[in-house]
Amino acid sequence: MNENKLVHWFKYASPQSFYPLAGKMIPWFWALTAVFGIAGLWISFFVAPTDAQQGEGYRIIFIHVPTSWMSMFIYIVLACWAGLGLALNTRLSGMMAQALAPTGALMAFLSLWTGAFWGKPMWGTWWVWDARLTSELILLFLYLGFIALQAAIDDPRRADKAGAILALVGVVNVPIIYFSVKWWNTLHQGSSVSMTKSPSMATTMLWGMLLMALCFWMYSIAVALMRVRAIILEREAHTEWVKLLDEVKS
Amino acid sequence: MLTAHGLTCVRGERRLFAGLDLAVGPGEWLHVRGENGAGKTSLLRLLVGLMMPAEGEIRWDGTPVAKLTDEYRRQMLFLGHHGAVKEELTTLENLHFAAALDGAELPEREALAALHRFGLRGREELPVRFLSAGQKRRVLLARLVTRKAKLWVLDEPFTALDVKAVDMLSALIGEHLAAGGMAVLTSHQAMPIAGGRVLQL
Amino acid sequence: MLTAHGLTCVRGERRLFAGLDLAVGPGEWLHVRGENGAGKTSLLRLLVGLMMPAEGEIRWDGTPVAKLTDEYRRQMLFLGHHGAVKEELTTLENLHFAAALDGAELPEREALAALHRFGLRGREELPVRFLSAGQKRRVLLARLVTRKAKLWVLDEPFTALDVKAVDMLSALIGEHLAAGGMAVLTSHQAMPIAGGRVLQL
Amino acid sequence: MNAILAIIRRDLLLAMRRKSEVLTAVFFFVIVTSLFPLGIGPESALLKKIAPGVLWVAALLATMLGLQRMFAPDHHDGTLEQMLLSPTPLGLLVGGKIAAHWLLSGLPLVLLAPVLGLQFDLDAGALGVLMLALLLGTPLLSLIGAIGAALTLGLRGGGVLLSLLVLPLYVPALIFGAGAVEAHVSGLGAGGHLSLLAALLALAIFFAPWATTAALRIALE
Amino acid sequence: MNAILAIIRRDLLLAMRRKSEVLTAVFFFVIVTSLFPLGIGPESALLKKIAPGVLWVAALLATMLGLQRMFAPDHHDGTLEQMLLSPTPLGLLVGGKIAAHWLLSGLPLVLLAPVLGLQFDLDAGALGVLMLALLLGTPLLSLIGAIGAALTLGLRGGGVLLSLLVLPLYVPALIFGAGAVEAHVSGLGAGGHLSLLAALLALAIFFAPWATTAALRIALE
Amino acid sequence: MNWGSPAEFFAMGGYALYVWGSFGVCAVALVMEPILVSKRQSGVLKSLRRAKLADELDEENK
Ligand code: HEM
Ligand SMILES: Nc1ncnc2c1ncn2[C@@H]1O[C@H](COP(=O)(O)OP(=O)(O)OP(=O)(O)O)[C@@H](O)[C@H]1O
Ligand SMILES: Nc1ncnc2c1ncn2[C@@H]1O[C@H](COP(=O)(O)OP(=O)(O)OP(=O)(O)O)[C@@H](O)[C@H]1O
Ligand SMILES: [Mg+2]
Ligand SMILES: [Mg+2]
Repeated sequence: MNENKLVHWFKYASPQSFYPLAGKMIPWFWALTAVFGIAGLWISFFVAPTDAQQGEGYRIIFIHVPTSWMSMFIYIVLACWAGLGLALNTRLSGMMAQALAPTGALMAFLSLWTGAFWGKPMWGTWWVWDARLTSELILLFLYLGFIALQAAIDDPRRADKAGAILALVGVVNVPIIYFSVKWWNTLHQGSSVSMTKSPSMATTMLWGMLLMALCFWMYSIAVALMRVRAIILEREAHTEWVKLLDEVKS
Repeated sequence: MLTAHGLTCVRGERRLFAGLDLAVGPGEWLHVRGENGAGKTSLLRLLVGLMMPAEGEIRWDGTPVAKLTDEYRRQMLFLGHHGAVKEELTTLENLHFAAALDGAELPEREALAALHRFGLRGREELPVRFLSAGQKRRVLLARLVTRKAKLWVLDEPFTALDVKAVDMLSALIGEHLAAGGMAVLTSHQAMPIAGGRVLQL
Repeated sequence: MLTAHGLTCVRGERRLFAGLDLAVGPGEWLHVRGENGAGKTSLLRLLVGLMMPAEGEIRWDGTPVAKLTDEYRRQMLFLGHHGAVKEELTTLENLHFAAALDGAELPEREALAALHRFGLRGREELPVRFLSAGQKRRVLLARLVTRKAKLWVLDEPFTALDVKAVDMLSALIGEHLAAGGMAVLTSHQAMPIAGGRVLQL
Repeated sequence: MNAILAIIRRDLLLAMRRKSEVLTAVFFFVIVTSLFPLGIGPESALLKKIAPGVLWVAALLATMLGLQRMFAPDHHDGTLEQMLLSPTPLGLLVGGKIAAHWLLSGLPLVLLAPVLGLQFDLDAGALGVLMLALLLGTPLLSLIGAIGAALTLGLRGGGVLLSLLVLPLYVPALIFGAGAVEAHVSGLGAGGHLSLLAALLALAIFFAPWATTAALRIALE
Repeated sequence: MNAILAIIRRDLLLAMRRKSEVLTAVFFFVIVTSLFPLGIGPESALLKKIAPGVLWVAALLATMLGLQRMFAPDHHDGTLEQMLLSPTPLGLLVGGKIAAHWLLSGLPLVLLAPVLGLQFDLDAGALGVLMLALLLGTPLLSLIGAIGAALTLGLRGGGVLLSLLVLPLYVPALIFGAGAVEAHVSGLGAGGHLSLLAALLALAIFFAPWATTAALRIALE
Repeated sequence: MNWGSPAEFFAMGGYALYVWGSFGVCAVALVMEPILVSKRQSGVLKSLRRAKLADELDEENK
């Protein structure tokens, strides 16, 4: 790699320069969240027609699927940051991973919650031990384990490294868990109900889900950036540059 | 020859010391002193490679220790605050397993001689948990004799020892230095060993 | 007035001492000495009632301590090898909870004064785990000030303390004795406190 | 009375400071209950049938895991010695510690059980009985566990030995607790089981602190 | 190679000296499996159906109990520091400790499982598959567990936190392990499950010591 | 447009509990999270300002 580029990259990898950068980016991501959110909700409630089989109940899909996607996606991003932190020993990586975890856990929780509120009217039960549901539950446990481990370690640098190892072990395991659960479930007869949807319905639904997914995506970035700013301040409280910040001076 | 340049140690949010230089050559020893919490233990852990310095470099015979871990570890012996002795094993077994950890064989003769030297005659077959605090320390210190190392890094070696044992240990360190060894020690009390430079933290 | 008659201590199969007599009156202190494993800690644990003597009797103001546990415990303070401080709690919280354990209230003022006296100013709100070994000991010793006890039983009170802290503690013990208190101490080093009898085990 | 409150406050504060300790008993409970369907298979009729047993065994194991840490940290750092030497009766202090243990590892299970019951498809009535049974049973588990924790204090194989001692003593709680839910589901009414649980609890409240205190004195000798 | 054998010898010797540690994993296994019939009721068809799952969950919990003590005593008394500073590569020493853990807490379960399986009325073929599955699965549990034990080393809420980290990672082993027996019982043949278990084991042998070593280095920093 | 009246919209064809139950919890969660995060941020800032003030006072007293 070009030496200059590397230096340049490291510049933004330092908490000191990332802190104001994140501050500038946050409003933009909130704006995008709002735009996608309004458009997505509009389609979800007012454009997408009533489903022939499920009636209005299916509208839960517009938040259920984005939260499910995000919960998995955030875990992968988290593991990438963790791996980066271990490989390059940059401080920011660990902070990013720590900032992402609660949002990821929230997404996993919301996925389970909305799924349960969907399952009750559709399947007549809040919960079945279906492959997807089960592996989502385990994903939530992985998030909680990550958060608990970091909370239990006082020294932030040690917390970062230990968390990174856990995240990497987890990311190797997530596909294994998913496929093992799937296999387990299909071997015993599955109880899942597949959705029937008309082709015209499919495109509006796809658009609605896509917009809502973008909304959740932007939201996650915005919240993670906010949280990483707080984490940077907490960890760098003793440094000179923090004392010179406008927010601190005033 | 152990040298360090511009060592800085940061623990948590606290900077314990910065820009520290030191050098210990054959036959020399260094007495690290300082108030409680000054960073003595931390410095020793940096020197042996249990922690990484925030800044600075440690060299062994001119090469950074990070580059010759195996080589360095073979020539260095660190005894810390902790016992590193197993309470359930006898004194003799403890010495043998400590040697096995280093990948070395320890002849029975040598092990016994070391124990006797440290006043543990008649307790070779006794599980360590029956020993008193000071006797436990002696088992640990017996490794100084069985493991041939050039550099001794000892954290408060005299704690829990009675007067007789202190004399014996000082004599042992003296022999080690006379034979061209090096040592880095910490202690709150004055040291009963001749020579040596004091590093005040 | 603490007296003991014909004390015998047996641990495991070993008889540590037998037929030991001692007496400590107001303003007096006793220095328990002996080699490692001689039985100093065991003797102190007998005196405070954590262990029962194999033979002999311990009396407080003439009454056997077995008969007046509550009364005796209120007037006696034992600080052992262990810290008895919680690493997660702040120094101030540690003092308060220690007082609560004794069923006593501790006014904020007094607690702060005790901490300041032991050189912990500015660390009132710091969890103990961030303190160094010596500072941890100081938190423990601050109880000497907050808990008004007539008899102090201290096992190696000077370990891990730096020179300044040793002086301060000696002065504190001196005050306690001058006010008619009693003390039983162990230490391998000579004690920087005037008076006192030595009990060699 | 003051001292007992101080102990409870202190133990809760310590758990808060250690952060991870507050919620982990709960998570363990959740995870163990979720493991069973993975081992047994997703058939919902079968799962419904074994639900009370699984929930109770999980509650029992979750309580048990925290037991080791009931006295061990205090023993390790010498606080227990000071408790023994304190003018306050040891029985009171021990009572405070048991109460704190229940607040941290029993009460959350009681509150969480209905959610897990839903996963196993139990109906509202059964969930109510489950909660009631746990409310009576978990203090019993803490009380009995305290004896075991005190007896194994400072012993090397501690954790495993503790489970060995305590699990057999937990059997009655398990039988009546799980039995209550099953009896309700099969229409027999849970009253009998629940009153037996209550009787056991009363007995334990009377007996366990005494036994724990005695065991602690022995452990420290 | 010498050092790895020395570590295994030492750990086994220590376990013998501590006495209670040798057999307690086994007793825990026995007790937990015996609790189930108590919690669920004596219906033999039902018990037979849940047997593989219960046995596997019990094996998993029994293995987990010993995990905490895999590195903790060595950490506590400073031996781990000396291992880090020893000229022998840490990976080898860690491998030795994992092997010792399996010999103490995995192997006995494999040997004992058939006896407990009989209690649940499994036939000879199923018992064979159960043993084979445990033989492949328990080393996997020790390997994964070592990572968790190293990560939580020296942390306060240790035991419970460890289970939180490790149990989700045990899910595949549980599914394939219990699945193998079930597949055999239902006449599908256990081959697929067993080869998947073996594949996971191979992966873990390659990966786990590395992760454990890294975690240990961090813990001691 | 699917809905004749607001009432119809809120009834969600009989699925009100489920649809609003999930959308509602989502909304609450997504609103609460940023609020909690910004509370954390302002808490840190407050303590930083306090520390700075203490430093300045120390300087003056010297
Ligand atoms: C707690 C319960 C549930 C959880 C944890 C859950 C989890 C998930 C996950 C992780 C996905 C994304 C998978 C992918 O994109 O491949 C997903 C998608 C989906 N889920 Fe759920 N689900 C739950 C309940 C339900 C229920 C009750 C239904 C319907 C009756 C349902 C229907 C769907 C549908 C239709 C998709 C979209 C699939 C696609 O677009 O490919 N889910 N769910
Ligand atoms: N995570 C942390 N956060 C803040 N300070 C820390 C942290 N870890 C250690 N310290 C500080 O680092 C210092 C540790 O120093 P060290 O143990 O080297 O002292 P020492 O000179 O060996 O003391 P002693 O004489 O007690 O052995 C202490 O002052 C302690 O407060
Ligand atoms: N179970 C036992 N079996 C045999 N001997 C024992 C047993 N328990 C303790 N001992 C012996 O009792 C003595 C303990 O003495 P104690 O701890 O009082 O010594 P001490 O004088 O305080 O030593 P130190 O100077 O190390 O503090 C030791 O010699 C020890 O070997
Ligand atoms: Mg030190
Ligand atoms: Mg002693």
